[in-house]
Amino acid sequence: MKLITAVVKPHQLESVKDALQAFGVQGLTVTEASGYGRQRGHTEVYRGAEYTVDLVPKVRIEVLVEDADAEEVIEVLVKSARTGRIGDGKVWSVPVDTVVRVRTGERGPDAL
Amino acid sequence: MKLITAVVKPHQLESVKDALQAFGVQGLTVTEASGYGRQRGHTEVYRGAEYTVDLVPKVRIEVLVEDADAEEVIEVLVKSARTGRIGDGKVWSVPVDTVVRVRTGERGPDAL
Amino acid sequence: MKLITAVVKPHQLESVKDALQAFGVQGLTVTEASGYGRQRGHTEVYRGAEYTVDLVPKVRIEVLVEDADAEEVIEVLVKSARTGRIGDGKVWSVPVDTVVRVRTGERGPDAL
Amino acid sequence: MPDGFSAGDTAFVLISAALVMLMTPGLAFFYGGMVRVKSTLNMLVMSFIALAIVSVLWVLYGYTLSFGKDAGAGLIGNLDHLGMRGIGLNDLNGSIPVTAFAAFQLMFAVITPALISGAIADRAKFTAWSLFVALWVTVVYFPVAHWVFFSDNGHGGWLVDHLGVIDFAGGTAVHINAGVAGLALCLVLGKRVGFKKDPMRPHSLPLVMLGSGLLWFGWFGFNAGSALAANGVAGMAFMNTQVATAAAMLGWLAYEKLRHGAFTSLGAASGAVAGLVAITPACGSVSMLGAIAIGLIAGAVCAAAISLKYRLGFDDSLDVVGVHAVGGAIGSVLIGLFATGHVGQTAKGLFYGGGFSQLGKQAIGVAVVAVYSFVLSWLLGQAIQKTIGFRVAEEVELAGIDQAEHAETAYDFSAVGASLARALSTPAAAGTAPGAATGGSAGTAPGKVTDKSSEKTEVDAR
Amino acid sequence: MPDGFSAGDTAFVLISAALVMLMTPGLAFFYGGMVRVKSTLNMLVMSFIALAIVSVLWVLYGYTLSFGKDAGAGLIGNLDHLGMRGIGLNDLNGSIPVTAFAAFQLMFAVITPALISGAIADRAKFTAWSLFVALWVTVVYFPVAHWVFFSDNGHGGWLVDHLGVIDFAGGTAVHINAGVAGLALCLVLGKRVGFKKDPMRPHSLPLVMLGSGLLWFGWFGFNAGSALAANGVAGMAFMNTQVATAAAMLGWLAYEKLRHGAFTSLGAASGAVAGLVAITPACGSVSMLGAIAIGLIAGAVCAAAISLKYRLGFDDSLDVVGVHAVGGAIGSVLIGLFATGHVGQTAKGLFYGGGFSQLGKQAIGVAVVAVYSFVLSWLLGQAIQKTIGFRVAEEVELAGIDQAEHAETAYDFSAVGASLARALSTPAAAGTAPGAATGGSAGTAPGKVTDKSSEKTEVDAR
Amino acid sequence: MPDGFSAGDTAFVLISAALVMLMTPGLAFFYGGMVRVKSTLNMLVMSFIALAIVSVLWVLYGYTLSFGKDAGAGLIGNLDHLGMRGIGLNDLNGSIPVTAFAAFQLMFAVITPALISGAIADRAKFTAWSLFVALWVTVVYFPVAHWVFFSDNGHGGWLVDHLGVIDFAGGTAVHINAGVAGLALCLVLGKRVGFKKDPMRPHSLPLVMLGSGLLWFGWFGFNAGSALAANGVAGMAFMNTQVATAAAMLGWLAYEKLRHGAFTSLGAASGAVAGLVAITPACGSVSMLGAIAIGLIAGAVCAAAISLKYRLGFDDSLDVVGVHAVGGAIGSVLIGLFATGHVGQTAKGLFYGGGFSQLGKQAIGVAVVAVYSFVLSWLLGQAIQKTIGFRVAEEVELAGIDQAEHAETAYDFSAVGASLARALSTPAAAGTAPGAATGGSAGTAPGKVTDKSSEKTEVDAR
Ligand SMILES: Nc1ncnc2c1ncn2[C@@H]1O[C@H](COP(=O)(O)OP(=O)(O)O)[C@@H](O)[C@H]1O
Ligand SMILES: Nc1ncnc2c1ncn2[C@@H]1O[C@H](COP(=O)(O)OP(=O)(O)O)[C@@H](O)[C@H]1O
Ligand SMILES: Nc1ncnc2c1ncn2[C@@H]1O[C@H](COP(=O)(O)OP(=O)(O)O)[C@@H](O)[C@H]1O
Repeated sequence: MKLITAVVKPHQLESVKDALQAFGVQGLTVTEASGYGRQRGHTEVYRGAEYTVDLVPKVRIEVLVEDADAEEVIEVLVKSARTGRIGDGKVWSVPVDTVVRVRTGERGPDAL
Repeated sequence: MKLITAVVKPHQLESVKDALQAFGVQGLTVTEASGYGRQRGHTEVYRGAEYTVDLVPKVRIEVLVEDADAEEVIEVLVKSARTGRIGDGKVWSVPVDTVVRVRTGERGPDAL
Repeated sequence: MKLITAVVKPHQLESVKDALQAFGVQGLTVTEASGYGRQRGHTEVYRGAEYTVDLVPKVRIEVLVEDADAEEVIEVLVKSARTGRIGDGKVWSVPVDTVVRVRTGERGPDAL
Repeated sequence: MPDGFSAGDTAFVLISAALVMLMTPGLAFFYGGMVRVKSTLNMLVMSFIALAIVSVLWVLYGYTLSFGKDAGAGLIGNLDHLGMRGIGLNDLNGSIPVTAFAAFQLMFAVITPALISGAIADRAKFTAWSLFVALWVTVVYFPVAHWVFFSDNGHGGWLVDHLGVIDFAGGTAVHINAGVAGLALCLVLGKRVGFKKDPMRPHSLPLVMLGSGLLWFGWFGFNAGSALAANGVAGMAFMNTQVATAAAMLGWLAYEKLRHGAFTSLGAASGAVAGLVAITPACGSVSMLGAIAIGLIAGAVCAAAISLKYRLGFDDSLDVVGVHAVGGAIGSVLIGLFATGHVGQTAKGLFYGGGFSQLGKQAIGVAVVAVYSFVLSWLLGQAIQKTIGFRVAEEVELAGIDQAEHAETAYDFSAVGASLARALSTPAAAGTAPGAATGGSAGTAPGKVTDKSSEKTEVDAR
Repeated sequence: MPDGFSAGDTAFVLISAALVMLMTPGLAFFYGGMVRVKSTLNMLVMSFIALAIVSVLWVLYGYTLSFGKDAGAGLIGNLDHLGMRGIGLNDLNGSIPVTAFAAFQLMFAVITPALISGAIADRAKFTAWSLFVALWVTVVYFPVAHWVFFSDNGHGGWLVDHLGVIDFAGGTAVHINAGVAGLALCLVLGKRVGFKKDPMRPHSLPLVMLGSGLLWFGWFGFNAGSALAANGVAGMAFMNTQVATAAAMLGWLAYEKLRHGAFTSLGAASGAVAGLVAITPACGSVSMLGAIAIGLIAGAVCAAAISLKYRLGFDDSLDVVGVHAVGGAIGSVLIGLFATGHVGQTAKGLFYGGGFSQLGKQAIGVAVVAVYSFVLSWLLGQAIQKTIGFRVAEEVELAGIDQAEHAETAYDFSAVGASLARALSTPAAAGTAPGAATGGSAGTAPGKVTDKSSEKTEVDAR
Repeated sequence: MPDGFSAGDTAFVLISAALVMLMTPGLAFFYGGMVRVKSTLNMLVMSFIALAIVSVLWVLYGYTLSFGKDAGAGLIGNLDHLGMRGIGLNDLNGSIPVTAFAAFQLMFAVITPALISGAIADRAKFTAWSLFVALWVTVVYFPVAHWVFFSDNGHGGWLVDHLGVIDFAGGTAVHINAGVAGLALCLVLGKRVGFKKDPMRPHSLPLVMLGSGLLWFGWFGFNAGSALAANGVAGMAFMNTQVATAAAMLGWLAYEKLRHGAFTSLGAASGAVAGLVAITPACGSVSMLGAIAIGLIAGAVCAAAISLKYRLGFDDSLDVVGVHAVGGAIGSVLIGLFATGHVGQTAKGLFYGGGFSQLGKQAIGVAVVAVYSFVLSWLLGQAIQKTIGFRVAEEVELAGIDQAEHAETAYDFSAVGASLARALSTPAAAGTAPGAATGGSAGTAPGKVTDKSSEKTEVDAR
């Protein structure tokens, strides 16, 4: 199995969720994150002092999938997250040894 | 070494923490997350409009362990996190190349 | 490629960011986390009751790097995050199958 | 306006009524900040609903039960003013219009039940609470207000006019009354899941401080306004309120520092409230030095008293007993010691040569109100619990009462914003709901309707 | 002070003016809590800027346009008091100094445009909004206030003095006026990105509750203060305000429970505001039972009315139309039914034997103000949109207007604190900025300046 | 009540006192929102403790030092009213009870030291601060209040009665006094770790806006209330307060837009406060157009002045110097230009034909208070720093002063709630603490006690 992680723009979360569901992925885990990359941040002003906030809000999405689905899920993620502007983020995939569904104790692909 | 990640119900965190400590794991890292799975979300009402909030709050727990302990730690996690209801979450394990303790620079199992 | 994750003290984030940038890493993803380890927590008092808050705030930094850079980036992370006190945190590295840049669809090292 | 009318006094009492009104939202924030984030809104609404229910009942029958001519024996007012009939625009109560007096007193009737809610935080059904408020003011507050506040040349309420209990602004009728009712209710409802084990720390101490700030501010209306005139007594009551509150904050903080090693912001806020409570009955009869003494004592004693719940095992969640019952009793009884005879009342306390007489009266007043309130509140609570149920399901309590009872969550700070939720149905789409008088175009329903069917057999109580 | 002066009335009106002033920040919080976190500050500042702009214009020419002697036909005041000239320290308006009256009325002029802002949340350029406020009070509010509030023995404003419309505290001039202007503006600006699709749920309901609490409190100044004297009428207006608000909260909650299955905190807050709006014109002419009836009706009807926007497809973001236009109209028209003839005014409503006469006048008053406000507001909005632009770019709206328009974010709760941002330049470093009269030491610039050149071709709109 | 008494004036002053009291919590929120989340509570409590300490000291000896008969030379009051002795219930000060006057003036004595706290945010030991407040009001505020506010037919305080300085509501005694003390203290304590490098951006701008709203509201009591009567002067002071504040908000925002390219919400809030400060001394002596001028100037100048700290390198964390010292000086000096001679005072400014005389007096008043306050505050600060220590350890500052000094954290929004912490000991379990009068059952201790022994040699300062 694979763990696919996507760091994307917050506004794309809904489109990503919809695309994954359409593909057949039934679960995912989301964390709020912030990212630093080429897109740089923005300037804020407080009482006569300017600051640059260089970490831009992102969401970090994790999906566990079967090996066979990994490539396609990556495609789905990339497409549904893309806006074409800088800051669109990254998707990566990591090998997973085992997955357990807590409720039932099922293991491996059955646990997804 | 392995990195074991568990996404569980927030209320189970304390029980998980206690169980891990009893087992002998001395450290862990926790992130607030939200999850989308079979458990679905809930409905909220604001000024005459209803919404479904389909991401349910979860905590995401990471534990670095020696290879030899991995299976047992997974067992401990699954057991202490289980309530038997949907939404109980997932536990998965990923291979780790190396671990460093920042304070001392120790490497590998010593760094845990 | 490798995914290097560092859990460090919040105050070290800026120094880590600077060090990574000096090294040539152009992006990273940050999540707020809390950690439980040897450093223990602190006591809070509310209306005549004392509590120990044992999860201490941390930041969790993720950096995707080429295999060749992994060791050096780990060094940079460890050095720039170190204060020498307990609670300094951990750095670990995990193998990555593939990375995609969402904006362009580029793959592998080019996507970093 | 008729003779005896004073525009200055009227201005003072009307503005004071507005200040007292603000205390109920203030209380809502004070309590709301103290609960965990998942029951914030429930806590807020428990106070706001008291504003709604009690105001309407007051006009319908509350005013006349409390301040109608005594129906006999000093126990209850007659029904002359049902629906506020017979109250002319220019009728006076002392030097102010009756309407102004009614408005001022209404605000007391509102905040008293609201105070109770802190004892049963996180776990009361909202409809059950609303019903309780309506019943409780009817059978507890309105009569007790008559006993204590309706003075009518010896033919008014029995505590004030027959027994001679001094309660300038409501130590018995408001604070002991509410505090003891809180005790009764938290016994009826039982302890929260996790009591004594989970920290349940305040989710927003700035909200608590805001609440205490607004309470303090509004309390000048409560106490000084109780002079019902802008005069020297009001001035003295005002000063006494300020300095007792100040002293109580110091008393609480000192206790806390000695006992737990830290000066907390929650202690500062709580100490101030304890002082406000304690000086309420006394502010019209003691000197400023006496007020300082009362404040110091109340601050330290209440700080100690709130730990009783851990010892005795009742879950008075936000310390209504420890602060309002105890603080109210301290203030009421200390009048028996500190009344100078030269402020608003002539009766003297023990320290001013008045002997034990006033002290005894005060003790009786405290005891009578406490017993009456406890018994009636417990019976009402039980009746509701046994019929429609007062306490929510454990699952609801764990998941958070805001979601289950109010279909809302207090905050959404996520930058993710819109994406974490999706429109289920907008009102136009919900056109088929029962009782909806929607016109034709329900077909234009725009909201996405998520698939609720498959597998949704259980709810995720987290 | 001259004869006829009353210190009591003056105290009452001055404090009332302070209460009404507080309503504008209260409104800011009420609205500010309701928007998503990314436009919180913009929402707050839209109200605060009204305080700034209108106060200055009031002194320059607003007061004289509204309350200067009628220039003829009851349409507008003359220019006798430009810059407040000719107003002596001890000149009276009734029993109070003219300065006190001017202060009180100023606060009405401030909050009325602020009310409009809720209709165009999240998407209005701040400079365009500021310009709109200045123009709108000039061509809409000041004249309408003259029509409705300037009574001068039959030679004042035409609605009050010629037609005989009853509007005790501003149902037409304030609420219908603002509500209808809100409708016009949200039509000009168009719907928010995601309207009907994204939830856009309130980011902080406690902030909303705080706002509603402060509004309620301040409204006693608004309504009772409109008696311009601390007397029986003020007392009655005060009581009516309280009970109508209470009843409206109940009405709204009941509707909501039947329709959506839950009592929400936002419903409680909104119901209260609807009640306050509806009783505003009526509080000086109805009985307390009448006030309860008006409140119940307003609460339920406004709760239903806010869904109109989904049916008809206009994005009145925070329901200014559904609450203020509808609520104001309900209250104004119901006077025609419920006016007793015995409170502050002698005209009787239908239910009190007055026939349809007053009802007709009220309806005309409502219609006239609504039409005038709609047309002028729409024209002003269009003029601004066509010239400097009223609406922000879609990218800005998505990323959040706070950042783009105010260079700020509302909250920073991260423990990470300092580390998430870095000093770009401190003022000393910015010494080369235009207009900066910096002395020599610009070289001591301490801030780190990040590299803004490379690749920064686009902005990350998230 | 005796002859000369006015219920209207008493109502006005008492309610004004309540408004001024609310300013201190308002200030707490204004400051509290501006600091980073980790020092929120400390900032709030620094203001609240001033309420506690100063109120008690006022009764004990503060009132008599400030407003007791002059002890000679206009420098200090005598000790006739130690413990408020000799003040009868019906004694008058002008037309109001002495108690009402004492209450009103007390609130000024409370807020003045609280204002100072903003200069030393994030880094002052709470006990050291408390001690400083007690000492500072004693040796600085009480005397200066006597100089400026105690007018007694030429035999009162030297600034007001001998020199003829005009300070209607406290530009010198309150704002310059506090602002300059803030400068002294922040020099004594030194810069925060990260000053000029870390952004230290406000953790909650809505809280800042709430604070500024409450300050603005309360300031009507401060300024108009200073007329000590509900009359034309009060009305004029009220209007001047409103319009100067409005103009100052515009002035600040305009400066900010030109200089930094954005209208910020913090600028709006800060501008309003700058205007309130500047009009404080002047509101009883200038026309409304004069008030607008003063406001505009103060807003723009203060907006520029706050950057001084970066140039000169003192860490006046929340700009107490830039807003209160500078704003207070602007308002005090501009009286010398704008005093009309027709409002509350007869002295005329330069622009109204009064020549340079009043201008000179005003300048002397400003200088005298500034020098006195700076020297004494610096000495007190040094004395505390050298003895018990004023500044916290760097570790504490980094980790957050709330945790170390108050054992609390401001917010807990986590859904995780209970799970992130665990009960260490409930009061019953802590039965062995020193001074605890616990009864027998300490053995029933319910809290889990975590293992604190192993390896806990250091604290994680993050
Ligand atoms: N090397 C990296 N490691 C981890 N996360 C990264 C890395 N580079 C970028 N990111 C994440 O991707 C987001 C977008 O990066 P950016 O460089 O702006 O995107 P783009 O791919 O469009 O150039 C960043 O905010 C960050 O969260
Ligand atoms: N495929 C997945 N990838 C990542 N996380 C998942 C996945 N499926 C479920 N989860 C996580 O597990 C949580 C519980 O999922 P759910 O399907 O309700 O549990 P159950 O295993 O009881 O059916 C979700 O909220 C989500 O955080
Ligand atoms: N086994 C572990 N798995 C995951 N995270 C850990 C583990 N041990 C420690 N950590 C993380 O590292 C942080 C620092 O741990 P601690 O034991 O205090 O550090 P040190 O390495 O200085 O002894 C913890 O707060 C936690 O977030």
